[in-house]
Amino acid sequence: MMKNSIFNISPDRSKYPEKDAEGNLMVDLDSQKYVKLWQGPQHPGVTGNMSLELTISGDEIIQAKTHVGYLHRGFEKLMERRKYIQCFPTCIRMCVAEPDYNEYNLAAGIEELSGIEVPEMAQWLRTLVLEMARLQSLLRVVPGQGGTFALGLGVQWGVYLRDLILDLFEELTGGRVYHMYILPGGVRGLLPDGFKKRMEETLKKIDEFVVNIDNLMFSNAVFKQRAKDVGIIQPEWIDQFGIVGPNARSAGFMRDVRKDYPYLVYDQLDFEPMTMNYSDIYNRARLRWHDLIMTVDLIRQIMAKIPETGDIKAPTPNVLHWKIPRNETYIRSESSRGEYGFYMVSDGTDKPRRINLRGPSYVHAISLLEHMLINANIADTAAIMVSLQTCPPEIER
Amino acid sequence: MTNETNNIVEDKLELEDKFLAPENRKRQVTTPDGTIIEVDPLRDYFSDARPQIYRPNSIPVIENFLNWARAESLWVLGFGTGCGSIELPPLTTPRFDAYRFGVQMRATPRQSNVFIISGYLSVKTLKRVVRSYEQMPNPKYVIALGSCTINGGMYYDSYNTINRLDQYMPVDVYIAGCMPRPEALLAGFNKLKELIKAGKAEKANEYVENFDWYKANQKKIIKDWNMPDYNW
Amino acid sequence: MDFDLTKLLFTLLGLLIVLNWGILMSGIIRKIGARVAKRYGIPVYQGWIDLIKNYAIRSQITHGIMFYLGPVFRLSGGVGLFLFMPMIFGSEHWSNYSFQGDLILLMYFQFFGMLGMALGAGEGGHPNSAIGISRGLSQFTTIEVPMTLAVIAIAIQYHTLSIADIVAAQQGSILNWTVFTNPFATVAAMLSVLGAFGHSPFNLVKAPNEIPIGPPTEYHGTFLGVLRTNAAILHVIEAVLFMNLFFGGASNWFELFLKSFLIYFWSVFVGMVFPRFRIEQSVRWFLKIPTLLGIIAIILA
Amino acid sequence: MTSLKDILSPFTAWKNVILEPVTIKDPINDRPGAARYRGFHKNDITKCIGCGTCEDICENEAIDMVPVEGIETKDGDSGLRPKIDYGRCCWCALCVDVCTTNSLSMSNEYKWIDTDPDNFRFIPGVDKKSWDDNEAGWKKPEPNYEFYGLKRAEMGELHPEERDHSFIEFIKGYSKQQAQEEADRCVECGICTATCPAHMGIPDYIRAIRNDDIEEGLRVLYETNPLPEICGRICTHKCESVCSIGHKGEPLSIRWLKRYIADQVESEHYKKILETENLVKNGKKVAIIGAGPSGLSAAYYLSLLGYECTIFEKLPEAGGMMRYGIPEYRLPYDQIDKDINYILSLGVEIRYNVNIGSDITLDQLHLDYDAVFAGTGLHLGRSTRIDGSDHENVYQSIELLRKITLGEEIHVAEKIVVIGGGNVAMDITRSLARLQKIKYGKVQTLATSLETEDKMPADREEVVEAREEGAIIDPGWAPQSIEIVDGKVKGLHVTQCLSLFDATGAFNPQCNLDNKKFFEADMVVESIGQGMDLGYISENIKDNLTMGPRGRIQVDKYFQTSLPWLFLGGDIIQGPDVIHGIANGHQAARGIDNYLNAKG
Amino acid sequence: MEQLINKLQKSFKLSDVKHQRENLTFVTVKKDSALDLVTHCRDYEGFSHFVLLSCVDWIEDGKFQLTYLLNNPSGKFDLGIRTFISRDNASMTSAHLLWRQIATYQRELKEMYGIDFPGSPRVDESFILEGWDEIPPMRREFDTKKYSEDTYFPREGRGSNDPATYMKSKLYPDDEK
Repeated sequence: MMKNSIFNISPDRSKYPEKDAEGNLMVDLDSQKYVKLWQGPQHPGVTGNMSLELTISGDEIIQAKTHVGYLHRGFEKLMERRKYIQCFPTCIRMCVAEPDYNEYNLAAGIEELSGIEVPEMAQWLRTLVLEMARLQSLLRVVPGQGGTFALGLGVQWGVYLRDLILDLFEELTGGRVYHMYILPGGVRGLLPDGFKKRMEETLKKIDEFVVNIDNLMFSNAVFKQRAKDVGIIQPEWIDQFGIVGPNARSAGFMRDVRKDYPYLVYDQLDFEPMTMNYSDIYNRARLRWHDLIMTVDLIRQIMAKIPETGDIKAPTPNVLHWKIPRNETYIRSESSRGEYGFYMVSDGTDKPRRINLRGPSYVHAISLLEHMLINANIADTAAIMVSLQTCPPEIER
Repeated sequence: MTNETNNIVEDKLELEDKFLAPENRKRQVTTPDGTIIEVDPLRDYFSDARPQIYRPNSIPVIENFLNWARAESLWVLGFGTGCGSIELPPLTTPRFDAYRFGVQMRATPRQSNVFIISGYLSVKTLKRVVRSYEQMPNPKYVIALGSCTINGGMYYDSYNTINRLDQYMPVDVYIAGCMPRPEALLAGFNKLKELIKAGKAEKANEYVENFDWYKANQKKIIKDWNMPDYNW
Repeated sequence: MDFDLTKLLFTLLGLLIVLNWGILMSGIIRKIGARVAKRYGIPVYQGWIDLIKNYAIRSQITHGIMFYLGPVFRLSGGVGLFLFMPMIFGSEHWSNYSFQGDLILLMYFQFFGMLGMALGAGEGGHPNSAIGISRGLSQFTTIEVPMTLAVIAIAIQYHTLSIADIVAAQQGSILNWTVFTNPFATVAAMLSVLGAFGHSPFNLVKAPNEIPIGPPTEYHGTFLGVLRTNAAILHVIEAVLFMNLFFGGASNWFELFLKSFLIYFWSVFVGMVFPRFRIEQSVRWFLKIPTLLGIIAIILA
Repeated sequence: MTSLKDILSPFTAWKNVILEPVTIKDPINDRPGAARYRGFHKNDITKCIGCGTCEDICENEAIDMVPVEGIETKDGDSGLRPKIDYGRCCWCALCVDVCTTNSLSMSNEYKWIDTDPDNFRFIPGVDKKSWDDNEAGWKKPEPNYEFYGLKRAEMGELHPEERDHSFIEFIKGYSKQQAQEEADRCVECGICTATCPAHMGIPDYIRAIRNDDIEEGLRVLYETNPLPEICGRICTHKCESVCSIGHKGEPLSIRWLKRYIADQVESEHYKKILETENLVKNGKKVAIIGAGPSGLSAAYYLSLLGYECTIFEKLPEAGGMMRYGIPEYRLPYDQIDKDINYILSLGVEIRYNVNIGSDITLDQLHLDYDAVFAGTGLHLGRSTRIDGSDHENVYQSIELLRKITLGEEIHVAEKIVVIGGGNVAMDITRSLARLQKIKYGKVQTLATSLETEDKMPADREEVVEAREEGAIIDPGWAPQSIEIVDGKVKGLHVTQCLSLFDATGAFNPQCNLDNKKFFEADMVVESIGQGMDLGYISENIKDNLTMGPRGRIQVDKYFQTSLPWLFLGGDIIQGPDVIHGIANGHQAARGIDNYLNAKG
Repeated sequence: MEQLINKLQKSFKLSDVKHQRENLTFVTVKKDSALDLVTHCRDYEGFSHFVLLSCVDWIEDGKFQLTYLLNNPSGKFDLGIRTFISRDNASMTSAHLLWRQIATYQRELKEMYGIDFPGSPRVDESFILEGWDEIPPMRREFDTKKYSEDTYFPREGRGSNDPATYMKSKLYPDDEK
């Protein structure tokens, strides 16, 4: 990309480090050519609590390993010894950034396995909560991409606005971060009085933010230099690695569960997820910025179309001993990071036999990140990681 | 460190046992709760040197003044150990702006005074937390967030998370909640400031005094003691 | 030169003023920065508390003798700059130990602290500090290029290497300031200021979200206190240097405060809204536009 | 190459420097939680019944049920209160939503900072906290938001028009689906168990229904109650009155569920399921007087222990009050037979038409048997003793009912007034109403009682059903006199009854004499309680017995009288109630066993 | 979907076909042909997206159920391929060459269930746990609560009462049962 090759100091890595017969890198740390650099878990640049084991030569990474497990709480084990209703407080903590998708997936899975229809009002409210969750997550992530390049201003504004969304969450659901709003059969409350007005006020502020962040980040010469042509996802990797969501969309693949497998009331909403055909950090950030605008628009649509009132919960069996016959299913929903799926197996008792979370970060943060970091500059590691929007708790659960 | 080097260390140990300084030899220690445990300093302690007790300044006026400065300048280690770390960004951003109260985030344990244990600790993280905690200079303070640090919280029956933080490191302030809101965290900082100004936040010395007991507890659950081979 | 106690006392007093002004200045700047982020930010006096706190840290961990010396070198770099820097134009007492050709010495002292730091931080054994140092040195070298070019340009322009003389040459009218007489050199120098103050886009050296804190990552307590003391002095002194070279110096303390503040503020003004460059990008950048401007300045001079 | 816009536009961010920051000035005090915020717990300690449902649903085991000083354990209140460990809680508020009494709620307070980790435990409502009075905070969402059904599963019943002229059982009983639906509502708190005189394992057999394990259910039933078919129909279901679900909705129909289990099993399978095919006899003999619930219960449990039991029954068929006091439409005779036949099949001998005292004396029984249990019931009616109550057309309900069962002809007038508000009064009212319907084609029966409608001792559904069948229930009147003109009953004079009990709690009705009423009738039936007939106990025995208050014989907790071989139980000790009788019989069986074991 | 299953039925022995939704079907195949089926579906049936590899422990049958869930992005439907392997010395052919991410799944299964995938990259490295020397924790015989109580000593001083038993002890303490 750099035309003036005098300044291009990237060395040619096709020859060394040498590879052995099986194609593994031969990295001899004692040769003084390489340094092993650990990033994380105590590291401000790493998303969440995970760590990267980097082998670097100069400023360049020649080998990367993702280490996870710092947040492992054994959710899947814990849920196997909890009743279905008790799984809810547990499962929402599997991803702290957007807990609502856990709630929804588990509830939808239980409903599918035991054949419960959710009232329409509850469906709308669920859609609203899921979109709000996406919004608050994007408000952190979109400017967060600037944050990885030390452009902290956007993060400051974004986190403030996210807090306003959390206030609305608190009003609607009673919880600030962990909402516990979606339960099997329905949701836990109608919109409070004046909610639509306050939501619109907040959305106006976000509209303003969208413009500001465009000025600050996306029209920023330095940001462009840092983010363009770095951290490229090749289109052929999409299927090879199982990339989903915005990361796949930026490479030209339309992967959006809301469109592909419409759930809740998404078929009644008018939206078109964006795709791009060149996936570097800048485009991925830009795509998320477009997603942010789309989410704001979706929330406005929901606010306009949501019924005034209605049943919030279908009658369910007594939650204290709700048994589900032996069966299995896979439930997916579109989180801000991509397809978020629950593989659920019931065995006829009041406790699930197995609930397996398939989070997008599982592939993004491990196999894909390890692959993308090779030959990257160590200064870009945090940026690449954030641009994939990894979330460690959903990897290790 | 590879297994090979481990073995070498072990061999050395046997040879050099009698040449070791007394504080580095294997010995039996009585813990505060009365049980007797065996301690092998060379294998059990992370730090090169056993931590020391640093007594407060003997002149009350000076100590009070220094404590005032310590209280008003709380540098927090940026280590998100659990869910609670999601509430740290709001704390340092416009909504709550903890900077106003002298609370700042630092990226390295060496320069931090406050360790916020933001919720549950998996065993794997605990190892890093202990390491970071030991790297922090004296005086240091620990704020424990949420149920998980008090009695296991949600994860009381998990095989991979600890139940009681006070078994592994001394804690100054506990904040109830799952997770506590930023406001509660700010109130926690206020409480911590009170404690520091009153000279009651000497938990770092407490850690040293009961070092063997804490180490025994840590050792009981952290089975893999290998750390990256440089001092990070 | 005879030993002059009065001069020494005034110099020390000046150092004290500069130190406190440095702390206050960064406090004000941080407060302004916080405003941009829509918050109130730290109290302006937070810098002093932090400093006291750092000196109040009880335990010091050492990684060897050079580890001790690092901050000392760094401080002596800062104090050295101060010692040879005429502060107030025309004042007998506040011109410190400036002399003919002090400009060259100052250029050296700018580098001195960095080198000391390199030695000390290298001893720390932490890979982050090693990476930070190597980046710091390479970036600093490239910062020096336009800076030196600009200095050479004005040295040619004013036919002197004495800062006091350069300041003197700019007196009279505001139009006599180098900024107007030699705009290219000024721009080149002002761009290198961005790097010298270590704000983004040129703060990769300390990049917290990559190599936490960079070189000083292992420093704590008193060491950090020394480093912070030095930073406060250095920020003022560098600002004063540019003030003397390009903005007509200061004839009283108030003028000094104002001008140094504005020069320092310039770096924050840019740094606040731009992300940081990668090291090779910043090197490339410095070697391009500012260097070009510096060369133009020399040619014009 | 970068455009100028890319360099300049970021600087627009500096416009914020002149704007007021958005920071909250005093976040610690200025930010109460939202109106729905799930903050710290509150508990309305007077509403809470300590059912422990919150403990069951808490996935963190954060809640302990602990005794609290000043709160007594009583029927319908376990005396326990939830103690919450904030070292466990995750503020999901499932405990609030599941709370059976809506006593548990949350405040919007969220700050609790402490240096001692052991302090984070408290009993909401008991340990005073600053947030106890916070109005805001999470409450259970309303309406249509429940974790369990509040409505009973619908029970098939005969329509009033179908049933008002016949004595066919009109409650159809649950189908499997209905039973499971109903059983599903149970929260397994076990509050009911203590209130049930027989302490039946109610949650256990309900769980058996849910699991569709009828055999297990039957086993649980027979642990404490050998007459499930009967109890499943006519039990006074005190358990339902304390059912924790009843605080928010309709209590579980525990009685019908019991009946469901018994209905499902054919009598020939009982022995196999209950593993009573090979009982080992121990050679000791016990005589039981009266084949009522207590006698049958005692006989059953004694048989299980190996005793040889002989029941002496005065009437031609077994069942006592259950058969002779309860009309057939509520308790069909074949169901009584089913339960009794099973008990008899265990080797219990029964001798009908034997009158103790005249046919065989109690002393004789003492000599012939190792122990004697008497559960003779209350077969004498009580009279109001008002003017005219000695007229021949003034009847005792208990007599009429007995006659109906025996198939004797009874006098059914065109207009009838029943005095009494209990279940027996309803039984006779409805029986007479049916007979009137058969005889005259229309119902003109009226029942009145001292108690006002809300305090009537009869079961609510009895009153409702009686009305459905055409009877008039007009409660709250004190009978004054029966008007008799020309030797014929013309009606009943009543005055409004203001209160039944005086300040000391003694029975002392106060009437408003100005508010009078006259019920026309050709026939009056008194149904205000029953008395016992202890005539079979000879004087020499009676002299040796210690008497308790209200003319009853004193017994210990094993229903053993001061004569160690004589045990008394059932209605004569506890008052009229089937389930008490069963419980007494069971307990007496234990007492007899203890006594005989000690005797050797 | 039906058509596809019928087609696959010809070359593979599918059992237990369950159409869970119109776009989700589960089938069971023998252990030996499982990966053949997965490969076939990837190469010829358009199932280019690999969703997940999961394991279910049917301890009562002595079997692990491995589920390969494949997705056809263009047809928009999923196929879950189940296969059962023995719990003792559990082992399965590695599929890491089919999709890059499978290696991670296999690492996790090795650690959490003790299922061996010979040849899978880094399969023996610890993935999530560190220094774990108990039986693999996701196996159902591993009692996490007991382990937690033994290892992490919960805070003392707790104790609860069952309402029914407590009422019994208070109201009729002498009653035997």
